[in-house]
Amino acid sequence: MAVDSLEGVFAPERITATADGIPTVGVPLAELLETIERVRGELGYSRFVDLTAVDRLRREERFELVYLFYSMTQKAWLRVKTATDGEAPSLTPSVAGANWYEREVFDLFGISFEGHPDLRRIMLPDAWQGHPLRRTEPLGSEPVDFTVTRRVYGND
Amino acid sequence: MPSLLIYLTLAVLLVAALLLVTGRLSPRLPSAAKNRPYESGVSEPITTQTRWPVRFALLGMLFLIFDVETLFFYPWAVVLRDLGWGGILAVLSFFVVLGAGYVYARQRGALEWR
Amino acid sequence: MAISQTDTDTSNNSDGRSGAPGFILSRLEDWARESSLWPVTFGLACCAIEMMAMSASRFDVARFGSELFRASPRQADLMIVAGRVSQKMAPVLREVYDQMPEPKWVIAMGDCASCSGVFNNYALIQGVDKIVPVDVYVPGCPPTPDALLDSLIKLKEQVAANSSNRHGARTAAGVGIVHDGIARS
Amino acid sequence: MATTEDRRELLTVNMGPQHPSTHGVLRLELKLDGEVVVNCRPIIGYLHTGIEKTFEAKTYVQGVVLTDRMDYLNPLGNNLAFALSVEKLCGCEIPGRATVLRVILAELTRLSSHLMFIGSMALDLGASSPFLYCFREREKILDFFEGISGARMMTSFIRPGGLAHNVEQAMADRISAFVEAMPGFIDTYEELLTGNPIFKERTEGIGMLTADDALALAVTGPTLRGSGVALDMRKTNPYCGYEAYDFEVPTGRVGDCFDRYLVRVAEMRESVKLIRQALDRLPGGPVQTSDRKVMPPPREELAKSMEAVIHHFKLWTEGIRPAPGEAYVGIESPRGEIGFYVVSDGSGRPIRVHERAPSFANLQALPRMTEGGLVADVVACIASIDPIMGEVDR
Repeated sequence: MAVDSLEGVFAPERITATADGIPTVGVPLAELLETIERVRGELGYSRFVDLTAVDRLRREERFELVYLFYSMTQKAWLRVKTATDGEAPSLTPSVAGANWYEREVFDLFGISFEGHPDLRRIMLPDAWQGHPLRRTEPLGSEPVDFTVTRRVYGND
Repeated sequence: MPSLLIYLTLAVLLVAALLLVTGRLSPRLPSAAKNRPYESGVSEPITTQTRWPVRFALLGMLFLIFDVETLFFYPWAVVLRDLGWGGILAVLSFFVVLGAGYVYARQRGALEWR
Repeated sequence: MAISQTDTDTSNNSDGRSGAPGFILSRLEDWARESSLWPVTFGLACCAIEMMAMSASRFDVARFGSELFRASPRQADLMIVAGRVSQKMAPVLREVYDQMPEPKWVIAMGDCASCSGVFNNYALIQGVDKIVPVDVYVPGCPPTPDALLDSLIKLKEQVAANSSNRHGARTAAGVGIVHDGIARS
Repeated sequence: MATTEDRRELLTVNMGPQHPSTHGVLRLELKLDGEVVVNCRPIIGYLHTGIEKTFEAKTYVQGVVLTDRMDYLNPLGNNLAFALSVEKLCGCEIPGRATVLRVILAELTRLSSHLMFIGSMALDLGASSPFLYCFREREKILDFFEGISGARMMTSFIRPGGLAHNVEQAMADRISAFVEAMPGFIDTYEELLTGNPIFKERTEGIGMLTADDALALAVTGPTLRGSGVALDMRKTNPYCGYEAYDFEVPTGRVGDCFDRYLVRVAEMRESVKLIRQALDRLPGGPVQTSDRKVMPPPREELAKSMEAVIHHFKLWTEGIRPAPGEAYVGIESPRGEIGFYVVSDGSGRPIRVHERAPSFANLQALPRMTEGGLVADVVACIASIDPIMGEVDR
């Protein structure tokens, strides 16, 4: 479904064209689940492909949740984006495939999905403090102890 | 008789040699980690003192019976020639009894796990 | 990062064998251990694929006696850390290492095990010698199977030298024969 | 399917991170009632390498090096996915020879990955000889990669804007000679396994996954095609000119472990056909785009023109600077739909790179397959999904 044919379904200012030609629909957080129902049901983008978050470092509504769906009939992707600060409704009750994706976003970004059956850390050890993929957190790299640095800067 | 004696002493000697060499060579350094059960690397062990389903005992017994049966094959194979028909019939009766038991167990689904 | 030096038990063989018979017995013992180092399957990431290629038919580690990759640490005396060690995997690696009987050796295969190479970030242990004493470091990402075989040969030379005095006393973390043969102090 | 009255004493077994048949550091917490698996809970994260965070500290060209290490059985496929996404962001065109070479390299990687699959699946189920046969062919493919790019596995050869350097015709001839012999080798694997009653006993009817369960769990690739859904990115959303090649998409009937195995073996034959067709139509010419914002100019041009020096300098200091925006191109890896969602803010470094890893979604289907089955069948189910923990944990 090309971007223009989405006009009839969504308000035009919400549809943005991206570099890869996948139609993208921006949705406020409150209408997220309802929009996804329409996207998966009525529009035919039934297959859940991917969920991730982008830390836009804005003052309010800092994180951007990016859902990706695929239509088996039209053989095309559709992206649903919403902005949130740390809370989001969980998709897992209706889409079983989103379970681990939401746990990963919770683990690495700290966005909690209420309604998720088993929201725990999935990647990092359970006792881990902080959410590394936030752009405010450092990469956590150690200074590498090359012999040349030791020779040049002395042994400290 | 001496051949049996030699055989037994050789066996004892071999076992003693093996135990002695490995015992002296391998260092003994017990540590807390080594005493813990090996749980594919996960350090907090899960108790294994739970009750086992009865099917395992059933399988154990069936295995024991047929293992003993195959144990008897070897001596019989050696003395088969001078056993004569009477002896062979006696041996066969043992197999017939066990065979019936096997067929019954299979009918009752003892070997099917699901 | 100061390298602490635990005292290596380099006195003569700790179980008191000395003199001609002791020498022959320990030579025999070293030869026996060195010719059949059984590695524990500790394949983590990409290096594990090259480790499997090493045990396949073309590079064939069986020629050096290490064909049997033991799954349980109880029957292994060599741990090849093949891959990157994450923070969540570190206690598991230490647990498996502790559960291996002495004498035991460790090969840090690849940059990720030696110094976490490409990934200098929060998620990885920067070099496995932070948690287990390492004997041979193998550079490469992933090292070719020949490089791994060469490191195995280097380890065998070290084992043949003094496998018996490896009773629990470990060389310091981070000290060991670097693959190019220079023993770093 | 936990039974209603759960009075039974369930034994919890850890098929832990260090286990010979979990294809890497996957940990399964199995609750057993005797031999029957009542509950299977995969625990992942033991190989979490923070690759997506490291991407944000690297430029686009440096990022290619990271993509090799995510799915380490499909390095060139990962490079291709990342390169396609970045090229969509920069909007640059790559020459015909590079596109066809990319198809050849991607299909060769698929062959080497499926060879590894057959070897490790047979090894998990106790047959050790197919492992040795498969690795014999896999070594030949790795020799090609070493000849082309210098590295056996981590080639970083497919980059945004084309390939690292050109591939001579002698190498293409050696590949076509190998491809002629490959169907014969696939027949030997089939003789070893497909007709083997023990192998069929261990895989037929085991780990059933229905089509709508698979679609609900976002499963893709051979694991989904084993359940009968013919979804292959090369057919449905062609990239790199796949629409011009003719090949079929094999699918399974029932969706058990044996079907998933058959789908992958049939896919290997399709890959061989694809490589043969690609070799026939391999055009000459350069393999790097002429767009100087993405690929540095060739050496000889540096001596002649000032712009080339400027382009060269800017590319090697700041790297590619795509316009602000985002891109996702889903392609077909040996494990399913893979794609890099790259978000750029116009600077030299991406602000977010997320890899849609097929094994991450496929592993979600593992509890559905194993619950109700025997413990020994868990091994067959893991092997039939063929997960790579490098891309699951990222």
